[in-house]
Parts: sequence; structure tokens; C-alpha cells
Amino acid sequence: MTSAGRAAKTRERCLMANEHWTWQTDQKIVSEAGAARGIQEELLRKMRAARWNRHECFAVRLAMEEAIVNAITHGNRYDTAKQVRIRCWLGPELVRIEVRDEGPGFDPADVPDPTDPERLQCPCGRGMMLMRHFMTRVEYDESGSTVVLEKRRAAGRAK
Amino acid sequence: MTSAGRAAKTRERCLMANEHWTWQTDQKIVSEAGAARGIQEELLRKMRAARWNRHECFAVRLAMEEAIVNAITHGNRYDTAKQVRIRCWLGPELVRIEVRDEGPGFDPADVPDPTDPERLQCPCGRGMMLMRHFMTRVEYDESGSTVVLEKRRAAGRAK
Amino acid sequence: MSEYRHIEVNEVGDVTVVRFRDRKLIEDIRIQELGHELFSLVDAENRDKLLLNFSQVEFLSSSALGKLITLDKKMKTAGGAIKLSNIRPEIFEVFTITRLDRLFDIRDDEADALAAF
Amino acid sequence: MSEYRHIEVNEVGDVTVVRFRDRKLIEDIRIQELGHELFSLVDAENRDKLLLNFSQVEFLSSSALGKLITLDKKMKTAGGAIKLSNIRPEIFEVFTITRLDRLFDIRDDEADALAAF
Ligand SMILES: Nc1ncnc2c1ncn2[C@@H]1O[C@H](COP(=O)(O)OP(=O)(O)O)[C@@H](O)[C@H]1O
Ligand SMILES: Nc1ncnc2c1ncn2[C@@H]1O[C@H](COP(=O)(O)OP(=O)(O)O)[C@@H](O)[C@H]1O
Repeated sequence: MTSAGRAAKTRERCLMANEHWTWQTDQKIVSEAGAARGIQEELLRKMRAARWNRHECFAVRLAMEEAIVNAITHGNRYDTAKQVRIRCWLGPELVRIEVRDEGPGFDPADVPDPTDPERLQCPCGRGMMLMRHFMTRVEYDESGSTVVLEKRRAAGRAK
Repeated sequence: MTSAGRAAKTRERCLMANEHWTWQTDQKIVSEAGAARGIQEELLRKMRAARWNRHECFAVRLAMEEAIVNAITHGNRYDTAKQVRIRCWLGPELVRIEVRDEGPGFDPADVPDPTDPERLQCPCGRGMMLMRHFMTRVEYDESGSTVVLEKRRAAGRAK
Repeated sequence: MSEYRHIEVNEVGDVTVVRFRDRKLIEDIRIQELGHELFSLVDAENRDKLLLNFSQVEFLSSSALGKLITLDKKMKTAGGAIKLSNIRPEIFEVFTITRLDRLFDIRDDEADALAAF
Repeated sequence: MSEYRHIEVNEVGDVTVVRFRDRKLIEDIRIQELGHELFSLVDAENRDKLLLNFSQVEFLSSSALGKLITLDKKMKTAGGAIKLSNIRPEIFEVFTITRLDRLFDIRDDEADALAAF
């Protein structure tokens, strides 16, 4: 691991330690459309129970869906011998989702902007932009086969 | 026009003057799928009559199709008030096709490589790569709304 | 008229009004079928004025956007028109962020959309 | 089995063998319909082993490639498999240049392809 990689890991550990999680899960699914549906629904149920608002629930549902579909299709290329590992952490103020595939990875910097007028008519390439817009943090590891998504709860909500 | 643009125009004029054309056409079509079919078929008939080989005819058919579809869809965005101008020149050794739309243009350098493993599953973005592979020359003007395609006849053919 | 599993189809004058039966449009076999049903309105039934009413739709992901873009392309190739209506705020945000609000004609409600054809 | 305008469908064992009626697969309303017919084999008829025999096909452009990629995606989502056969040299070149020979399982002829399922 490079020193930048190590520094990121350390920062990650500190961030994790400071958070107080009320629920978490760690599961592996096969690389098939819909295989993660149960985990996705469970996280959303927990969020609703903890009164995260409609927009926040929508955002997390969307970003998680995009990340998982990417892991199954682009990462593992539907290879049912490969798995996707999904980890979720839910705290009072933060939800964190990590999606890791067994694919070749990629460089997120190479992904073209889907809003370029020239690309507007192409039916794909919008998942990452949606994750970035709807989440507080979207980070890929060095290889590109693991993504971490975080959503911080709105500050001004009713207590 | 920039001086680079002027130089290109001059070079263009010289190239054109040196060629001896046996057939040419200059037509405008509305921005609808299939509207250029007649012109495409006519050029191919002329090429076959002049005994261009099967691979060369395939190449010209393919590149011309991709350029016209791009002009209609990405350039004029199916706006039937806009036209596509198609000019063809056929000589003993060279065929030249110019396709000009009334759209906003684009920068060909921005077009991502469709063979990147990550983009292999996207159903679009292969037209320009095919034009470039099958033709001898593919050149866009400064704005990107005009493309010139050329195919030079194989040297080693039977006379 | 065929029976559809994922959409509800009604005629209002010469416009075909489509409502979605699924509340969530996500990547799986059902969205493939949904795409198939939408495309058949253009490909097999030659309808040329489609109004997609999203009032039932609570969620959609980028795969659904892909289907809508392909539908739009088919419609433009066939010389027809599509309009969208009754899109709730979060989904509208999906359209604006991806700039698809420039590709699609999005109207507030069915009456507005019908009047715009 | 439905009647198709752009494809000819036959069963060989549990494999659905598809031949194309059009010699040129190009961007227009017919290719939209062709896509529709191919997709319906997966979406509506739930066929999970498709062999596309290209012996009749003299020409295809990138829009046809797009249809094949979408078909492949549908098939993978549904857990099935596609193979291609009898592709003539120029069209094979289209597949290799775009690296789609890595996405698709391309076999020389029908017998080879059938044996590979
Ligand atoms: N987990 C992954 N593994 C490999 N490549 C990926 C992964 N996630 C995304 N990509 C690459 O990034 C591109 C953009 O992804 P995205 O914005 O979600 O759009 P789409 O999935 O529709 O192509 C994908 O086409 C793919 O090339
Ligand atoms: N005439 C044009 N006007 C504007 N943009 C164009 C034009 N031709 C090509 N482009 C841009 O280049 C991209 C790549 O084109 P192409 O390789 O033919 O693939 P596709 O047409 O399938 O997207 C298009 O998506 C579009 O963004």
C-alpha cells in the first residue's frame, strides 16, 4: 500500500471511531440484478424508523442502488462466481455504505461528464453523477473496486 | 477564421484541385432517420460500377452512415427545421464525403474511447471509432459540425 | 390494445397517456420488461404522442433514465413526441442534475402536458 | 410463438436460433423494430439461450451494435446466454475494432455455437 493509501486508511479508522453507530451490517451477495434488494430495504427501514426525512432516504436509496448496480455490472460483470460485499453503518447523524466488487477497478477520473450536450442522448453514464450529487461524500479506493458513500443528516431538522 | 483555419482551407482546395473527379453530388436532406438513404445508395452504386472492392464499399457505407446519423441526431437533434448538407466526390483513386449539420458542433477530442473495458457495456459511442478505422482520413472542422471522410483505393488491386 | 404488466395505458383524444404500475423503477427484470412495454407503444403500436404521468413513481434510478432516453430516441426517429408530467420533487431533481430536463418536455400535470402537444 | 417481421426464429433443442431477415441493419425505424423483436425474445418470451446467426447480414452500423449490447445486458440480467455465429469478415472487423469480440461469444458457424452452450 502507498503512504497515501495508508494515510487514507488511518483517517478512515479515526472517522469510524468517532462515530457512534446504532446499526450495522456486513453481507456478501452474488452478482445478480436485485440480489442486494433485502439489504437495501433493511437500511431504508432503519433510516425511516430513525426519522431521516424523505429526501435523505431517497438520496441514500439512489446512491446505494447505483453503486451496487455498478459493482454487479461493471465490476463483476454479472459473473455469478464473484461476489459484492456490502457494509452499512447507521448512526444518529451519519449513514455510511461501502460497496466492494471483485472486478478490475477503474479510474473515476476517466468517466466523462454525462451532461455534456453531446452525451445527453446516450442512455448510460449517469450513476456516478447522481451518487455525487445526492451524497455528502463519495470516495473510491485506489483501484476503483470499492466505493464509500456517506450521507450526513440535515442540521436544521426538528428534534 | 483563424490562420490555422485558412491554411486548412487552402490545403483543402489544393487537394481537391489535384483530384480528377468522375462523379459528384451536393444535396441537402431534412433531419430524419433514413432521409439520406438515396444519396448513400447512389454513391455505393457508382463505387461498385467503378469496381471498388467489397471491403472498400463496406467501409464507405459504414463511415457515411455513422457521419449522417451523427449529424441528424447529435448535430441537428432531429430538428426537422434543420438540414444536413451532404457532398460526395468520386474519383478513380479517391472517394470523399463531406457531411455538415446545423448543430452546435463539438470537440472530437472529448469523445471517450469506447473500447475502455469500463465502457464496453454502453450501447453507444462507437461511430467515430469505426469511421476512423475504416477510412483513410477523417477530419472535423474547427466547430465540429462538418466532417470530411476520405477513402483511398487500395494500391495493389488488379487493373 | 395489449395488456401491460407495468404500465396503464389510456387514450385522451389522440394522446396516449401512460401511468406506471410500479412505484419504484429500478434495475432488475421488471425494468427490462417496463422498457419493453414502453418501446412497444412506439415500435409495435405506432403511437406518436405519449404522455408519461409519473404520479405513482416514488423512485427511479439511472437505468430508468436510460429507458426513457431510448424511448425518446425511438419516438424522435418515428417523428412523434413525448411529454412527462406529475414528477415529484426528488425525481425532478434527478432530471435537473443530469440536465435531462433539457431533453424532455416536463410539465406540471396531465392537463398542462395535454395542452402542450 | 409470435410472428416477427425482422427475424426468423427456430428451436434447436433448448436453443433459440435467430436469423435476420434484413440484409442491412441500419439506423431507421426498422432497426428500432428489430431491437424490439430481439428484446421481446428475452422480456416477453423468457428465452434464455439465443444463437444469433448473421449469415444473411451484409452490413450493420453502430446502432445495431447498440441493440446487441442492450440485448446482451437483458440476457445477463435474466441469467441467460447469447452466442453469435456466421459473421462475415467485414462485420467481424467491426466487432474486433470495437473490442466487442470480448463481450460476445462469437463462433464460426451454427454447429460450433450450438455445441458451446
Ligand atoms: N465498480 C466499477 N468497476 C468498474 N468500472 C466502474 C465501476 N463503477 C463505475 N465504473 C465505470 O464508470 C462508468 C460510469 O458509471 P456510471 O456513472 O454509474 O454510469 P453507467 O453505469 O450507466 O455506465 C461506467 O460505465 C464504468 O465504466
Ligand atoms: N455532428 C455532431 N455534432 C455534435 N456532436 C457530435 C457529432 N458527431 C458526434 N458527436 C459527439 O460525439 C459522440 C460520439 O459519437 P459516436 O462515436 O458516433 O457515437 P454515438 O453517436 O453512438 O454517441 C456523440 O455522442 C456526440 O457527443
